[in-house]
Amino acid sequence: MATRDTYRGLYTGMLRVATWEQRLLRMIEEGRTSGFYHAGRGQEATAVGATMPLRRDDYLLYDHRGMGHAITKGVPIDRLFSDFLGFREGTTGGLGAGIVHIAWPEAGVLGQSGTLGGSFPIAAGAGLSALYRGTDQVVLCFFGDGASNRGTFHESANVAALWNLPVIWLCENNGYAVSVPTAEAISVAQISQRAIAYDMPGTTVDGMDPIAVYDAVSAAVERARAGGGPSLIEAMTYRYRGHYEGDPQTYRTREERDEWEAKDPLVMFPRRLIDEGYADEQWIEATRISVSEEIEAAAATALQGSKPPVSRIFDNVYA
Amino acid sequence: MATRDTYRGLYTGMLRVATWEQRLLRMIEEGRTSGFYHAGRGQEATAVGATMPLRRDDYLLYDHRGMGHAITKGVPIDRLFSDFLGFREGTTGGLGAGIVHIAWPEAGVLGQSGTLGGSFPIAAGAGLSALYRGTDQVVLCFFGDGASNRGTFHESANVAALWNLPVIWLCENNGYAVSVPTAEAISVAQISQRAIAYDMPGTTVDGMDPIAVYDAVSAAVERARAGGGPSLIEAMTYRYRGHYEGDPQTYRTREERDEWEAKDPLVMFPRRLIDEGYADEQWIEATRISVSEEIEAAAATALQGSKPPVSRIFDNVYA
Amino acid sequence: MTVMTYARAINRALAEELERDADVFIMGQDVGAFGGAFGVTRGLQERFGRRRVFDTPISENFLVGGGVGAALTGLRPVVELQYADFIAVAMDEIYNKAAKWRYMHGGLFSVPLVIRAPGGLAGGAGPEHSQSPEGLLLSAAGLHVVTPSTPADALGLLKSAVRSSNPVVYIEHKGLYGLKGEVPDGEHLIPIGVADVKREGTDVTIVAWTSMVHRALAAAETLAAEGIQVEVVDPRGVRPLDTDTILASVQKTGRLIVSHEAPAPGGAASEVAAYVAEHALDYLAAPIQRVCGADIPIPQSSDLEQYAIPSVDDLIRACRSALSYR
Amino acid sequence: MTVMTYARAINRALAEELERDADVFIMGQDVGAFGGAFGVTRGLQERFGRRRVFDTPISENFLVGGGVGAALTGLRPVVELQYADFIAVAMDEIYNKAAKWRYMHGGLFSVPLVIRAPGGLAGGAGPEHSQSPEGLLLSAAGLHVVTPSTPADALGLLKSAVRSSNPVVYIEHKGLYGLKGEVPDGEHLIPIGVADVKREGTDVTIVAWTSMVHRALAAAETLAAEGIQVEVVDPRGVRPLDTDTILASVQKTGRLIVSHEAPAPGGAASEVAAYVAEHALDYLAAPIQRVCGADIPIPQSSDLEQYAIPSVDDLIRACRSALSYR
Ligand SMILES: Cc1ncc(C[n+]2csc(CCOP(=O)(O)OP(=O)(O)O)c2C)c(N)n1
Ligand SMILES: Cc1ncc(C[n+]2csc(CCOP(=O)(O)OP(=O)(O)O)c2C)c(N)n1
Ligand SMILES: [Mg+2]
Ligand SMILES: [Mg+2]
Repeated sequence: MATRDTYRGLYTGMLRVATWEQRLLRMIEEGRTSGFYHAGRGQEATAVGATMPLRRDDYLLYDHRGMGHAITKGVPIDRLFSDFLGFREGTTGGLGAGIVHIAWPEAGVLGQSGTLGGSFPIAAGAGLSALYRGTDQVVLCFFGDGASNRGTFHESANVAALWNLPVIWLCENNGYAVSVPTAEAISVAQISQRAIAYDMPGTTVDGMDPIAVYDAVSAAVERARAGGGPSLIEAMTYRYRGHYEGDPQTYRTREERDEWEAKDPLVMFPRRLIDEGYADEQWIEATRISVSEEIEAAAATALQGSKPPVSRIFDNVYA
Repeated sequence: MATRDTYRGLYTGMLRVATWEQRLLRMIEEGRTSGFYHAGRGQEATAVGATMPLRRDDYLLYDHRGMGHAITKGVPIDRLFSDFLGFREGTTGGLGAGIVHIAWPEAGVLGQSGTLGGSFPIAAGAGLSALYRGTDQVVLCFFGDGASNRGTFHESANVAALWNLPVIWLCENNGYAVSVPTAEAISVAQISQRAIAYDMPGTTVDGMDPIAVYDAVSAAVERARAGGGPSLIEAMTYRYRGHYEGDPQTYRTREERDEWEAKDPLVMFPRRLIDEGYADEQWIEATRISVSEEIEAAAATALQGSKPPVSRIFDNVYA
Repeated sequence: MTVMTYARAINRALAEELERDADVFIMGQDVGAFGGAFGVTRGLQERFGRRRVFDTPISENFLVGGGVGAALTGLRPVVELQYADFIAVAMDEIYNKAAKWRYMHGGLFSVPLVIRAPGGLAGGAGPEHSQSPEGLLLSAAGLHVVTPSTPADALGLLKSAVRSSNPVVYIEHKGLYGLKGEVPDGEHLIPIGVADVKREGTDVTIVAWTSMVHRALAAAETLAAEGIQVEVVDPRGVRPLDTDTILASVQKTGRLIVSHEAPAPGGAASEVAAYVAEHALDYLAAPIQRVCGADIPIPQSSDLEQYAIPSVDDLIRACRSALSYR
Repeated sequence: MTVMTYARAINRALAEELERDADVFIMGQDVGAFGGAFGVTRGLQERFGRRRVFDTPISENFLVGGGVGAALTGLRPVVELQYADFIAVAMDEIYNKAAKWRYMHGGLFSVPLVIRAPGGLAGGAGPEHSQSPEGLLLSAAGLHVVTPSTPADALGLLKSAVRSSNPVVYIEHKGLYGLKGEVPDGEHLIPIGVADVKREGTDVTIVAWTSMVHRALAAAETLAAEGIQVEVVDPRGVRPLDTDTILASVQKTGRLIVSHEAPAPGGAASEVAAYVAEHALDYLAAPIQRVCGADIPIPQSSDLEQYAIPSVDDLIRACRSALSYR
């Protein structure tokens, strides 16, 4: 189902996400933002591959790992920088960003829950809402292997399956919850196995392959739109950086990281584009340049922003 | 594995439970107790069949449906009456009973959570404790089909399977959670199917057959004691009375009730005892009489009790 | 005016709002054909269909969190927790999701969600089915919490809650379901956060919520015979708290008693007492008194549970003590 | 006496209690080899082994409820919630299970469980990772809640908590982890529920908790230069509340300021204010003032979050205002 445009789009998308993050990390290094950040480097194929199949009016609940989902879904990247810079131009109007809390309703970005697993019921509720209103919108809900153990998953997966809600549960299994490896936290070999407990389709895909992720999610989206209900998709992936910036990473080996870095979608996928004839070196290079320019321009725009007055903190408590 | 003594014991056990409840209902009719009560009539084969395989030092977390589990585990029945009468001789020392909250530590009866699903983590914790202390105690945790949808089940089942905790999750599936039929609340046909999501054995048994329940639980207990970890057992059963006393029961038909009443373990099981040669009419009759006498004596003892002083309510808040 | 019960008034509010706005729906355990554990939603599914009024599994985290998700995406859910005690079960969804989602996402959303939660004693329902947990939500910035004490208030507050753009926890008292009272016939809305002076008086102020409003009125009646004029103020909620009305009353009477079923620590009575101690100290002719539930879990026995909450006599005694101070 | 950090003092308390009592164990996310999200349990797994100190899945309901189950059956679990905000996630387990299990089952059990929960601001951690939720537990009869403000208190309170037969929520402040202070060398136990007068004074009392104790001390230092003697009382917890010490201080100074990071509504400051308004009205020479966090969710921006909690200046201003009253 993936066309040449899909391939190219996925590459461009991943590049935007990674370049954006790289630029953000520079801002962090420069001490411009003090927000907590959980880098997404390594997981771009999952974040972008899963989000690309969505329509603009579909809903997204992303999670704390990188901003790939939110960027792909349409949060303007200059605004995203502004959020991390604590500038009023950010989507939160200067409240800041870090662990969470960027949103963009016009592109269906509903935000994120800082208490892990808090998104599950909200995603189910958004799915219920789509059904109630008779639209064919779907909801994509990201979560980590660690978050999959929250009880809220059980409650939400059950109603989603019971009522045939248009929700795609997308688990980014990157092998760790902070320092705890999945094998020490999860009683099954693959999280997708848990789909059986709800009578919904469950599948595990290579989360380093954007096409595999894209195809699996596309099928689930199609199914959900047609009234076929929810799906659970587990994407096997890896984060190249620490859980947070500054993580000593004592819990994993250099060899393990090397192994996964050999699968880096930002290295492997452009090669594949060329090998399979979807693009040539020239296109790749041109894309790299244009993405860099886009990100730099967004950063420049964002850096011209300004901090809100202290009174900002009293706004928006109530509607 | 069930011997003649098992058969006879199961019958006596069910009869004690049912006779106790009948006597309690009379007390309720007489206005002697105002506690909420959720009658267990119909579910004796499950409550008794599942509890009998336990040792006295094993742990029990029962649920709100009947007192069959607690009685079988060894709560003195006069004290149980006293609880419902609000007398100081009750296990709660006069605080009263109703939805919950009878316990008997010396027989491993740990009590019950009034918020459904609150028992799941506690049962897992008791299992962890047995393992930590190096005993071979097991934990039996009862819950209804309705309670199975609480998120706490997911969290507790996961750790139980992950750490091989000696816990038996015993679902009394009686087809309804108050008025809501299982098919309208649970996304799978059988709750035992959910065991797959945790990599633990799951099985569905005829909950009207005490032997089937006894055998399934015995196997699970043996497995748990030997370090084989948790099991999920779903017993298909039915409550003959309303969810609570006074329930209009508009949600089910007379026919459905008749169908299940035809399987009444208190009618069917004694016949089977005779048919299969485990007992004769005479033994059945003698048992009936001795159980009646036991219950009457316990009721008489209990009725001689007294209400605690008002100051009772200030005791036991802290140790 | 029509006389109807408190339960019936809630039912009417739900029916009127379901009728008025197609985005309103009701979900909860047994709220459908069964009509609710306490019969409050009786007839609604029959009238509005299974799409608008439906049962859910026993999944309180979903119930509230799902309500948030539906509210964020254009609907106006009214969810029912079968007992207010279960606020603790869904606390993260209420306290960290419903209340904060708008604020933490920069004001980009509103969360027009109503959470109905029956609180209070109900004749032996025990420590996990009898609580009045409104105090747990005092600090829930972003949330409103209302507490009707009469059928008319039950109607008007619920209708306002459904129309609010903010999440509202509506704590109805189980013990008041059968209470009858006059209710206006037409459209009846009561603004959220406005106290009601249920009885005027000049000598002592009792601020009381839900069931304790009625005990306060009974105490006032008794004391009136002795010539003591008690003013009974019903804040009709705890967040926002109508401090203006409370302050005005205390400035008039100089004596303050604050009363609810919940224990004093962490309760709304402490909030009122602290506020008055900050803003009307010089008006006080006697110490403030919190006449509240005992600081214990609620015993299951229907005899004993009554001793866990304040009685009319407790209130009378407190009034006398305030009046005889010094 | 040895100088050590607050984080180190917690670590030492855990190590000493693990050493002393084989029934004590620690579980939580990342508490094992990683040493905890904030490094507080560093070295404990290495020293005591994986049986005594171990990681759990992200399952807060199990974490607390499982702790209850283990406590009921003879052990003394110390569980760590990674952030105190997650008290809301496990609220039913804390509020309805840990706190009430003993009472509702007739006193047949005790629940010797410790729940460690890091609270307070931490430099941009946002609305769900920065709260000081002790006020949510004010009404949790059956539970104790302690809040150390210094390394010595951190050590002594935690050791007492582990030895208590009651469930104790131990709220440590993330912003204080690096704070250094003198700690007694031998066995050091601080009784639960006993306030500490951190600085004596005669003119105005500031009752403050955790981080605000230090701001109160800073304010006292500044005001001392002007000849104003501020007494700083640290209740070291919210349940039980040492009302005797607070009352004695207010009776001496006649002026009361109460201060914590959490917003005033529903906070322990309201409890103290209400109690004093009930029991020491005639001693008050000025209105009570709650100098507390703003009544808003905590903004994520590390610049802005500071404005959500009281500053030293806010306290100085409040003291001056109390002293110049009338
Ligand atoms: C309810 C809850 N518990 C714990 C945390 C703290 N926490 C934040 S991220 C994280 C690890 C999450 O692991 P995973 O879900 O696998 O996502 P990853 O970080 O690997 O992308 C933890 C424990 C939290 N935010 N919420
Ligand atoms: C968390 C929670 N939600 C709801 C209830 C109210 N409630 C008590 S019993 C019950 C039905 C339980 O159904 P099930 O688990 O199937 O047990 P059964 O009554 O059929 O034996 C409900 C909804 C509760 N006690 N706790
Ligand atoms: Mg992970
Ligand atoms: Mg059932």
